[in-house]
Amino acid sequence: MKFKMLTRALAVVAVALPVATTAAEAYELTIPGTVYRTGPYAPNGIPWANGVADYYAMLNERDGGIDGVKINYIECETAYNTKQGVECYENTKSAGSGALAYQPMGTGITYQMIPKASEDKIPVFSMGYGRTSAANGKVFPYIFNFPATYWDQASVFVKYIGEKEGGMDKLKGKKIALVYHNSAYGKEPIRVLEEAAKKHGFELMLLAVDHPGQEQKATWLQVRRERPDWVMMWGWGVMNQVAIKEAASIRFPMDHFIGVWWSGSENDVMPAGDDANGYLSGAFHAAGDNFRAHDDIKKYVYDSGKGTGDRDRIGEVLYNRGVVAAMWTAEAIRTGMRIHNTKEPTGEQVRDGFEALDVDAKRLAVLGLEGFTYPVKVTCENHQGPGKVGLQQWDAKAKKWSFVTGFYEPDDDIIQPLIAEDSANYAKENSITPRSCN
Amino acid sequence: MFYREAGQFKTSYTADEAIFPILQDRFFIGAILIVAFGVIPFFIDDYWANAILIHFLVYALAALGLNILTGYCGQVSLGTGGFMAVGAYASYKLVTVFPEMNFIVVILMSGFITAAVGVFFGLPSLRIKGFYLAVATLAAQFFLVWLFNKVGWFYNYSPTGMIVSPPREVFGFLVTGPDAHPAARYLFCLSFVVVFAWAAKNLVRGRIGRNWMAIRDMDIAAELIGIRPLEAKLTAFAVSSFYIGIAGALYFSVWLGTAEPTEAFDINQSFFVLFIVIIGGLGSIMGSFMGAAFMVLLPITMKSIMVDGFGFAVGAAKHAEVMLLGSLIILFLILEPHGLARLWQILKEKLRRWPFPY
Amino acid sequence: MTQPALKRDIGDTILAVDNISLSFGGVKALQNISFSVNEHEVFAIIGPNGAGKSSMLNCINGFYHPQEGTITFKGETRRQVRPSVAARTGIARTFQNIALFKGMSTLDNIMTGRNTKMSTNIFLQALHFGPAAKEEVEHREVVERVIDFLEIEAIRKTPVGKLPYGMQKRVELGRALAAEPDLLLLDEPMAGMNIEEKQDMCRFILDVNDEFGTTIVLIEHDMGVVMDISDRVVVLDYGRKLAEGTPDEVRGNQDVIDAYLGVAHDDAEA
Amino acid sequence: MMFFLETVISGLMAGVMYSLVALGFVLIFKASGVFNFAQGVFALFAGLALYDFISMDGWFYELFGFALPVWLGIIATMGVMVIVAWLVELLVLRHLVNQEPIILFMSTIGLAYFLEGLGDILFGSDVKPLDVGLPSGASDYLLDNYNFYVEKLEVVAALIAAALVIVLAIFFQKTRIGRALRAVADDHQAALSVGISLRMIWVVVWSVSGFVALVAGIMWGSKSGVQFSLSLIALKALPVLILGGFTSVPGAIIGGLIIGVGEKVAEIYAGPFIGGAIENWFAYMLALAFLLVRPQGLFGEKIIERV
Repeated sequence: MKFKMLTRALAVVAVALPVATTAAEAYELTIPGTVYRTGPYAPNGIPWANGVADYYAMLNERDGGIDGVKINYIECETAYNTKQGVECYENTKSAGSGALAYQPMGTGITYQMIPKASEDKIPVFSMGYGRTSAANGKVFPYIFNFPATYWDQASVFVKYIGEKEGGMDKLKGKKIALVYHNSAYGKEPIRVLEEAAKKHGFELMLLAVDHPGQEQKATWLQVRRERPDWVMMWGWGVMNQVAIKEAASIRFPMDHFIGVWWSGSENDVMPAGDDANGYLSGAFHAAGDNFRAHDDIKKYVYDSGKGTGDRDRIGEVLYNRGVVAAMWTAEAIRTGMRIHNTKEPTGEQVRDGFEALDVDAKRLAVLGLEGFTYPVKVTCENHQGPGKVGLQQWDAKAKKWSFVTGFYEPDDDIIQPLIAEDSANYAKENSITPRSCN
Repeated sequence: MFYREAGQFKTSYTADEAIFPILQDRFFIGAILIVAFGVIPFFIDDYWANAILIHFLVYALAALGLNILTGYCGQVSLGTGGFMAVGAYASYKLVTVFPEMNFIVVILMSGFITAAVGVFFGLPSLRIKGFYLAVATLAAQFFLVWLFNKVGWFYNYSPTGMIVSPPREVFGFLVTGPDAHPAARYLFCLSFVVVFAWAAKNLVRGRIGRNWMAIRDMDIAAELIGIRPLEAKLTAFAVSSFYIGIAGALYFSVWLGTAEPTEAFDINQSFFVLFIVIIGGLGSIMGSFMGAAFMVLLPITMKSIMVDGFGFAVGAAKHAEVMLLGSLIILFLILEPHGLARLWQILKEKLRRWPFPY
Repeated sequence: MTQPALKRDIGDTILAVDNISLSFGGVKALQNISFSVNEHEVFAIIGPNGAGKSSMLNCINGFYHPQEGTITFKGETRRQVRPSVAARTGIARTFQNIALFKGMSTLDNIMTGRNTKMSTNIFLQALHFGPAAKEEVEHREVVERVIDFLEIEAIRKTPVGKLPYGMQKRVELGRALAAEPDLLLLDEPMAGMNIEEKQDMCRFILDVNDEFGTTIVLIEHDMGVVMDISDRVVVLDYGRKLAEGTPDEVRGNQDVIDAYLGVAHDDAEA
Repeated sequence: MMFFLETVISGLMAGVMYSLVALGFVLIFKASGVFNFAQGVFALFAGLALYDFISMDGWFYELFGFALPVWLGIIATMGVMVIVAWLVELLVLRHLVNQEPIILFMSTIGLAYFLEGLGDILFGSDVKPLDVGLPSGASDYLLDNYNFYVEKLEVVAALIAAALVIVLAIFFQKTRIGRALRAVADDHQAALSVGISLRMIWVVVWSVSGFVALVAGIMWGSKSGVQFSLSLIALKALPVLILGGFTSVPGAIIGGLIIGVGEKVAEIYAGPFIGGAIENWFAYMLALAFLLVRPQGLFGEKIIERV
């Protein structure tokens, strides 16, 4: 496999040289992807980037792009580093016929892009990550973070716990711990969980883990001492693997341990082996490769040797996250093109496409992703979509993630005021007048 | 042939002590300044400003600061990232608490606040030396980042701890925020860098600079001839932190616009600035600029060549780039351990003698 | 030297060492040493290796703090003094193993000798403006006089690390002179030099003494030199004082002869 | 009380894991005066190579159609590390003899970059679950009978670290090469003048620290899978290093134990009151506090100042 990859890389060098110089001037839908295939978070970044790249490649091969217009997907390596993200953004924003949408992949990079892309009128699709209050489309006209944010997710976890305990009123007096990556990303759910703790009367225990998180003895000893009823985790990279192992070591029940959707991939549970059995994580799309879209990826992309990753890793959780991100982006572009009736859309028109995005079950079926995720509808005010989150569970024997719940609605009583407050702060600090959506 | 000082006689000590005693050097620097101030602003775009020029200027300034401490005073520090964070958070607090404050004052104040913090963390240097001190400064690095990450007051209690730089004007031109014109932001940074590079040069050729270098070269002898180690080391920490603080403030407010302590000011930042200083040349003002150019531009150039030129896959290109960078660092150290500044000097020597080899 | 030489005029006691004892752990480096040095005198400390000569100098300028005894300089008695304070009160020195600042030029090295006399603050210096620039030039003039005096004009801008040994010794003397000290401590100023270099150095030492009237305390192994140039000599051996007096008196002292000829112990050297 | 004991023991165990990394730094610093920043990357590289030899999806399997048994894989990896040491001497150190410490330090950073890139290109960036048959999880016996929690892997690590120190001690005291190493550590010039080949010594000492890196790589790799983050454990070793002294093997061990216990106790007992995640800076502050009392570290050679 590796020999093949190496020879292929060499072949690409040899072939790409003349191709690059003779690139046609024809309009292409330029979509940059700021990916990270290197650095400490590469194990997570690679499958994700592969999913995105493969889906676009499949659209190009199968349909000749979006509505017949070819997609020009440009990867730019950031190593999950904001500074390199800046370079990538500036480098790609006017590439080809001009960037149509960004998927920043990374909290820091998203924050960095938010003001710039808004200024440059290029939509940013930070799918479920980045600045949660960007859900307020009035203040953040170019930023989209559907289908659900970290805040939605935190509130859904609380709901799930309540359900398992036998009702939300049973949460009173319970102890829930949050083990989080000590960064902007990891701190995101704290506000919501604090509100929820007040509302439902449970006790919240906060345990920060510093990057990279190879050593978590102190954290898990505290869990062992305090014996929380449930543990949630907002982890990333090596932190996930170590946390799951440590939790197993202190015999914390895995089915009371819920990870955010970035703590719920195959990478995270594999090193713990059988001990990880029963571990839960949030999700808004399915795992596995038994969808028609995946078949098409294999058929149109991998069979002709154009795949970016290993064929047998298609369908992993993070790969599918890349696929779903690419799918929604493509659908938004398609919507924008149809609204404005153009084959050469601009960033602004694609933004309109995002705001009119409506990928329902029927559309999913057409795309070959029936049941892959839930229907999403985005509007001018609401950029976070339905905000629904389900829970998946790891089966260590079958080495498979599968859904154990349906999709829960988030607790908007808590979340909406917070979004309003935070986006109002942003608007005030940056002298933005919220636009009207009527 | 063209680069010689023969015939240029100094008639006063003042002339002899000028920053650029040789006429050709003055022309050269003058030309660079004219291009930097008079030409580039008309051609600058977002890419050049954000990806290259401001990026370069910020790091050149930080490297100047570290070079004062490490190159001139001989105190190795790995706390640069932490001190940049102090500058960044100071500027953030100042602009949000005193929205009316002139932005130049904000930046300068951030520098002074950082200087105070730097002096505090410089105190152990009176007892601890060499690599021990270097690792001890990591205590500052980790503690400061933790502090800014944990204490809500510093980030105005935003839910994630991210800070975002609000738009501010200088002389009627926006210099921060997304609407600021790249030329305005570039010129703002450039002015700071030029003024402070000049000030640094003045410092290192005067009494204070000699005190620093004496401490660096032989601290005991320095003390025996009457130099107070306390004063010399702490002024070095103060001045160095002042520069680094300003670099941090510009880094956050003008360049990136947002920052998060654990990523923007992590330990890699400290190492990166140290690399710049060593590659550029310890104890050289010019070297700080050359090192910054090397470390900032080289990866971008290599990336452009490999990805845009040869169509490498981005991941493989990044790996190759990291390998190449590593090899180049080693190669440069073998060729000239005293950095690019020394190479430049040797080149000038050669030029001076050209066309005669001796 | 073309300038008219000052008349040397031995004055009152400028430095009095009183009952100094110094030990490192169990090793007694100095035991109950007392002597005094008069103003404008050339005073030599001699003795075999390990006699405690350098330790004595280190006590005088505050690098070592003796456990017992006092040192009186210019009428001020102190037991523990910081080296930098000693330097500021007018004690300058050179070192047995050259202690120049290798990365700096000859000029800068000698300028450091003036640093204790400069006073403009950091902000003026950063701007190199007004008083700061003026001060720099004033002190530069003094330093240039020292450079003239030591005949090292040609190496003014050379980094001292690149200079030959003899020259480095000379620059080190220059750095000490630039401080315009009242008391100059020279630790083996002629060690490792050839005859010509030694002659030069002797000339400089005597000229300094003559012209500036600087009191000099020196350590030297070359007996010929010591006997020629010093006014008085103190002899140390194993941390104790053997004798004190004019060169002639010391030369005739039996203890000193024994120590040097190895009667008492055979590891001594001349 | 029981819990405090658990904390202390976990701290000691974590400390041993840090010591394993610090040990590699000390060996190289002692013998060649180089502060080897690449030590963490060495551990990563060794882990990657080992995984490659013993797993079914590496180059080795691809080339020969079978994977090596663990013990053979360890030997083969050791071979790789010796080659790396030899290349480092040949291509880097040889050309930087007599340079200042900071230049040598910088060159090892270049080396770290190079090996990072090379490791990624050769072995890929995925998480590689390393299983060399070390036990994992808590000790069931203690947990069931005494409700006392000790991690088995860490007990093994402690035993291995102890064995490693004994082996190193024997190596340094009893073998000819070991004596030569000590001679070089004491005085380069003198060692050269009695006919010890500095180059050979450097290759040997870098190989030995490559071996230590391999052990560290196995331990940490078993804990979290072999992945890029492994190279960052070097940062955990630095406070251990300054606390113990750059030149002392026992210092690396004792320093590790002090740091390990100190940071765990601080995190668990003080952390919750000031926001948590204080481990990292606390370790450095602890080391700093020690340094203020003993500037050369706990066991470092005393710095004698003279003129």
